[in-house]
Amino acid sequence: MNFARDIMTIACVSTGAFFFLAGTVGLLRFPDTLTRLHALTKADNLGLGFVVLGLLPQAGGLRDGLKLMSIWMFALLAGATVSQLIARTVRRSGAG
Amino acid sequence: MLSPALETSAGGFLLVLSIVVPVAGVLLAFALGDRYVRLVAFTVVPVGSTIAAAVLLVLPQNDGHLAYLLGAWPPPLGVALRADGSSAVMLATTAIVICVVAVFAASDFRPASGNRRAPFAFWILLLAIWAALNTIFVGGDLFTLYVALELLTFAAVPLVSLEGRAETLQAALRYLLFALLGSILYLMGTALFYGLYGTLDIVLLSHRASAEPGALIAAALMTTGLLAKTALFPLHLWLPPAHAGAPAAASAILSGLVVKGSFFILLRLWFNVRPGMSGFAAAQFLAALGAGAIVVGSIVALRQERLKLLVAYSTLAQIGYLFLMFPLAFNASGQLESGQALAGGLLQTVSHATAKAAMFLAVGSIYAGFGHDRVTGIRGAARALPLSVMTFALAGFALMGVQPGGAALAKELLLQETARTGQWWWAGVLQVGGMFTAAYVVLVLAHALSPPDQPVALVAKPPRSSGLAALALALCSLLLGLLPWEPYLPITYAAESKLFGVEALVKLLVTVFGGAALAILLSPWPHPLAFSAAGKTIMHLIAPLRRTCIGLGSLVETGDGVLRQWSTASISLLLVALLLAALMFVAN
Amino acid sequence: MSIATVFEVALAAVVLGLAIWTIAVPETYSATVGFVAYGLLVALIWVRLDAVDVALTEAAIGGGLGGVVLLGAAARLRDAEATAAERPDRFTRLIAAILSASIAAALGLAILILPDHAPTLAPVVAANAGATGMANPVTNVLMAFRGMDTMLEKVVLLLTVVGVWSLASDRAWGGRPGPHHEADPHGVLAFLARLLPPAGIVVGIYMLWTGADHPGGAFQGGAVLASMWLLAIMAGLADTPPVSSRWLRFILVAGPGLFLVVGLGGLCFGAAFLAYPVAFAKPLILGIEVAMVLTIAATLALLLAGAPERNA
Amino acid sequence: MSSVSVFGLCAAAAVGLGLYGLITNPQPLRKIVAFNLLGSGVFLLFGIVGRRGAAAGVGNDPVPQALVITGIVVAFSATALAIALLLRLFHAAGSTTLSSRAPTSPRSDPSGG
Repeated sequence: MNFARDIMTIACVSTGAFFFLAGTVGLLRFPDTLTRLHALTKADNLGLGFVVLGLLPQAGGLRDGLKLMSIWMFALLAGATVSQLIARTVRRSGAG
Repeated sequence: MLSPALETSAGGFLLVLSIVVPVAGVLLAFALGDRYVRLVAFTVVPVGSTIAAAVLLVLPQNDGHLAYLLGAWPPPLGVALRADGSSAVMLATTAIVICVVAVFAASDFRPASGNRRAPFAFWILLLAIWAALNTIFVGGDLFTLYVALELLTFAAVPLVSLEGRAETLQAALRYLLFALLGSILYLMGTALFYGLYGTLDIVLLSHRASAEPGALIAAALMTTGLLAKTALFPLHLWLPPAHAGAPAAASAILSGLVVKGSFFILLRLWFNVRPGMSGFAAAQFLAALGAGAIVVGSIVALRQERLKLLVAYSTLAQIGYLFLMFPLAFNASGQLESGQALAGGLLQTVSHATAKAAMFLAVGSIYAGFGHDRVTGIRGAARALPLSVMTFALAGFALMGVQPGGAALAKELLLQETARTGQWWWAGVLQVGGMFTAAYVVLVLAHALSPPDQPVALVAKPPRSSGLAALALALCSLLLGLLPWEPYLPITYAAESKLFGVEALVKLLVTVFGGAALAILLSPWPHPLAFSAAGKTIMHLIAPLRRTCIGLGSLVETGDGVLRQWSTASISLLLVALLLAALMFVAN
Repeated sequence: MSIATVFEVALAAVVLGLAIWTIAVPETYSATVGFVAYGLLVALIWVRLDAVDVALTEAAIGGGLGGVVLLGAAARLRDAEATAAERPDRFTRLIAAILSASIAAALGLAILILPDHAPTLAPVVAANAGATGMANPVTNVLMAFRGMDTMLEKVVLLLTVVGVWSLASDRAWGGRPGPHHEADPHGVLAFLARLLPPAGIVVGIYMLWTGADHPGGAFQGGAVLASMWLLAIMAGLADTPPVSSRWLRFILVAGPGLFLVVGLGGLCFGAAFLAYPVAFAKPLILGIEVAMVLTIAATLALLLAGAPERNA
Repeated sequence: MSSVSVFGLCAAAAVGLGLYGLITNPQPLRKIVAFNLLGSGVFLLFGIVGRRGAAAGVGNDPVPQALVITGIVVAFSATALAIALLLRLFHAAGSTTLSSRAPTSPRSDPSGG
């Protein structure tokens, strides 16, 4: 049972790490703000989601699990808002 | 010496009150709002002064020690407050200066409609400085002292920029940044001390500390940080603009008291934490920097056109004077001894605190009266503002070592120590320092006493209460030598008895005439003496010499300008730290 | 080398890389961004050092709010960058580099040669935890054993507010600090500012409450509350209160004030100044912390807002 | 190498970098950033000292931790005050230079500001 949990953790966290890596590469390599933003939010949402998912089996109890989930939710919320704001600024200033 | 006992002594609660009362004043003044700040301050000042007086009274009954364990937790877990004779003396000095400055500032910082910002800030900051200084004087833990030091800085910096002009803002920012650099160095040493000995309590550290490499590095870093905050030459880039830019009452506090806070911690570090490990060479180095401060500070002071800057540079020189006692305090076994040299240094500190505060207040009144403070433009001041000029004169006499001033007694003590330890060269520096002080006092008085070309029209008449308060402070400084110091500082009667007599009078005359000669030779301004016929002849005779001296002076001033650039000053700071560490390593 | 060591070396390397970037990058704005990232990674180092309380504080105040202050200033000072270009010459920089490196080397040496038997107060702190009834040793040190430092540091915060306010022009005195934020009331920021604060306030209070026994406490909770308030201000949903406001002044002194009153209670009726009677230690300390969390939140937010600029 | 040594050297290096930045960066804002870097290095020193003192089931001596928390708050206050001064200076003078020209010249406006 423990073994299965650990396998799931390793798989999910690795997937999450891959998305972070991809997002970071995108952030550094993509040509303009909007596409960079796209790469970044993908990494945040999916990468962090997988990391949290992977950590859930290791959580001590329901409370810790809920805390982990809420961290993801807050990161999603903040990430979505900030990228909205950045995108709007970009569109207004016409820097595209 | 600090009390070795790790328990609360009777009357120890006074130490708590000495901190808590001004802190409560800060909180109350802030909460009650702009209209009541001055009222709160004037309630707190007498209470706080009573506490300082009570400490003075109680201390001798407790063998000269007071201690208080905060929260009843003994160190190293808890924090102790401790007072010895030097703490009591500094507490009292601070209370006196704060009282006088409060009276002086009562009219300048009256909360009135349309002008509430400056009074609000001034009175709260004044009380905060008091709280911070008292904490420094009675704090028994190196980290508590750090917090107090930061409290002091954060209270002092806004005072500099109270008038909001661009140059004072710049001065305040430089002051803040350099002071932060200093406190970070201090904090580094604190971390190392804790890592080595598991405590920051001063008494416990003095038992545990030994001269191992880590402790030496820590001590060098802490010393340097404190030197930066005390503005010892060449780490003085922030002092002249900051002290000259603040309003008069604030300058008096900054120059008289604030720089003494970090100096006092330095004394604690050298004399209480680690009396055996500083090493003679490092002490000589400190005193050498002090000598540099005396020469450079005085020469540049003589070249200032603005009185406030002149007094600020004189502070720089006087800070140097305070450091001359370090090499004199070593006993035969190479330990720093809390003896007569330390007493002399503390007396010097007290004397400078009172005299310099009075001087800044007097200059502030002259500024307010004339609408400017150019040395060359204050002819006739003696008749127009007799009280202020008299204050300046008395404070100046006290500083240059006229009997029975505190500085005179301090100088006598230090001279005895130079004889005892055979370090004649510091005796020379002590004498020259007195002469330089005499020089800028004589210079200002010569201008103020000479008759004006046209009748003086005062811009404003400073209130009489302000003038009297400043005068009282100057008088206080001039009478310090008569006070009974024995219960607090190790001072022998032999020194006091030497204060009066033909020998002392001769010394004084030499100082004054030497000072006058220096003033004529080094001050570039047209000398008042030059307007009489005899004076003209003399000036004509010495013209080539004077030109050389003035050229030399301008060279020193240029050098000072270079040293006061940010990068030069901060490089000097690191250099001082490394040199101190190296000297301490060599000694051990 | 164990995998943990590899991770630690990598973390230290990234932190140092960011530190170098922060110092060396030409644009000030990039430097401040670098510093914020640096602060977050330093918080990770604190976790590795098993100092979670500090990690939270560093992330919330050191890198977080401190970063916000620096970023805000960098944005406002973009035009000023050119005016202050008096870069020291190469020789000066070389000397500065040598001296800084020497100090760093001395410090590194001092750390490496610390005694093998490290002195510690951890057992003493643990042994005396019963006196306060709280299990978080850091909170015990902050609130009980070294309560004086904590109280004085609150006064430092208050003085900073006085200092920042004293920089106002005489005309703006009594007015509201900081610029006025106009935001689209139906925009996404306003949406977030409505959605997040309720949850954020719960988190802040939770951090305060859990600080009694677990990592957390008044500073960390206060920083979260402050950021919630700032979010509402930036979204235009709230405004900074005028500095003459009575209740604002009251909140700003509440924390140190209550600390002082409880301390004096100990002086008059108890064992000593800042000594808590064992029976009431926990409720008293929690009471002080509740007052402190409000004070800290208000202070931090006002320090970010700056000097009074506008009439109320 | 133990984690204490790794992070200890990291802290010392941060101190060195902070000092260098504080000395050589001309803009005051950069000096403030460098000061923060320097401060975090010094705080890490405390953390390392505390980590070495792990005992009694506590992974890091709580006393240095408490000192650091106090220190971080003080450093933040310092940053806030310095930034406020800097912004006001920029507002009043139009530049943020710290070079010392002004103080020694006689004041042209005796009434002050």
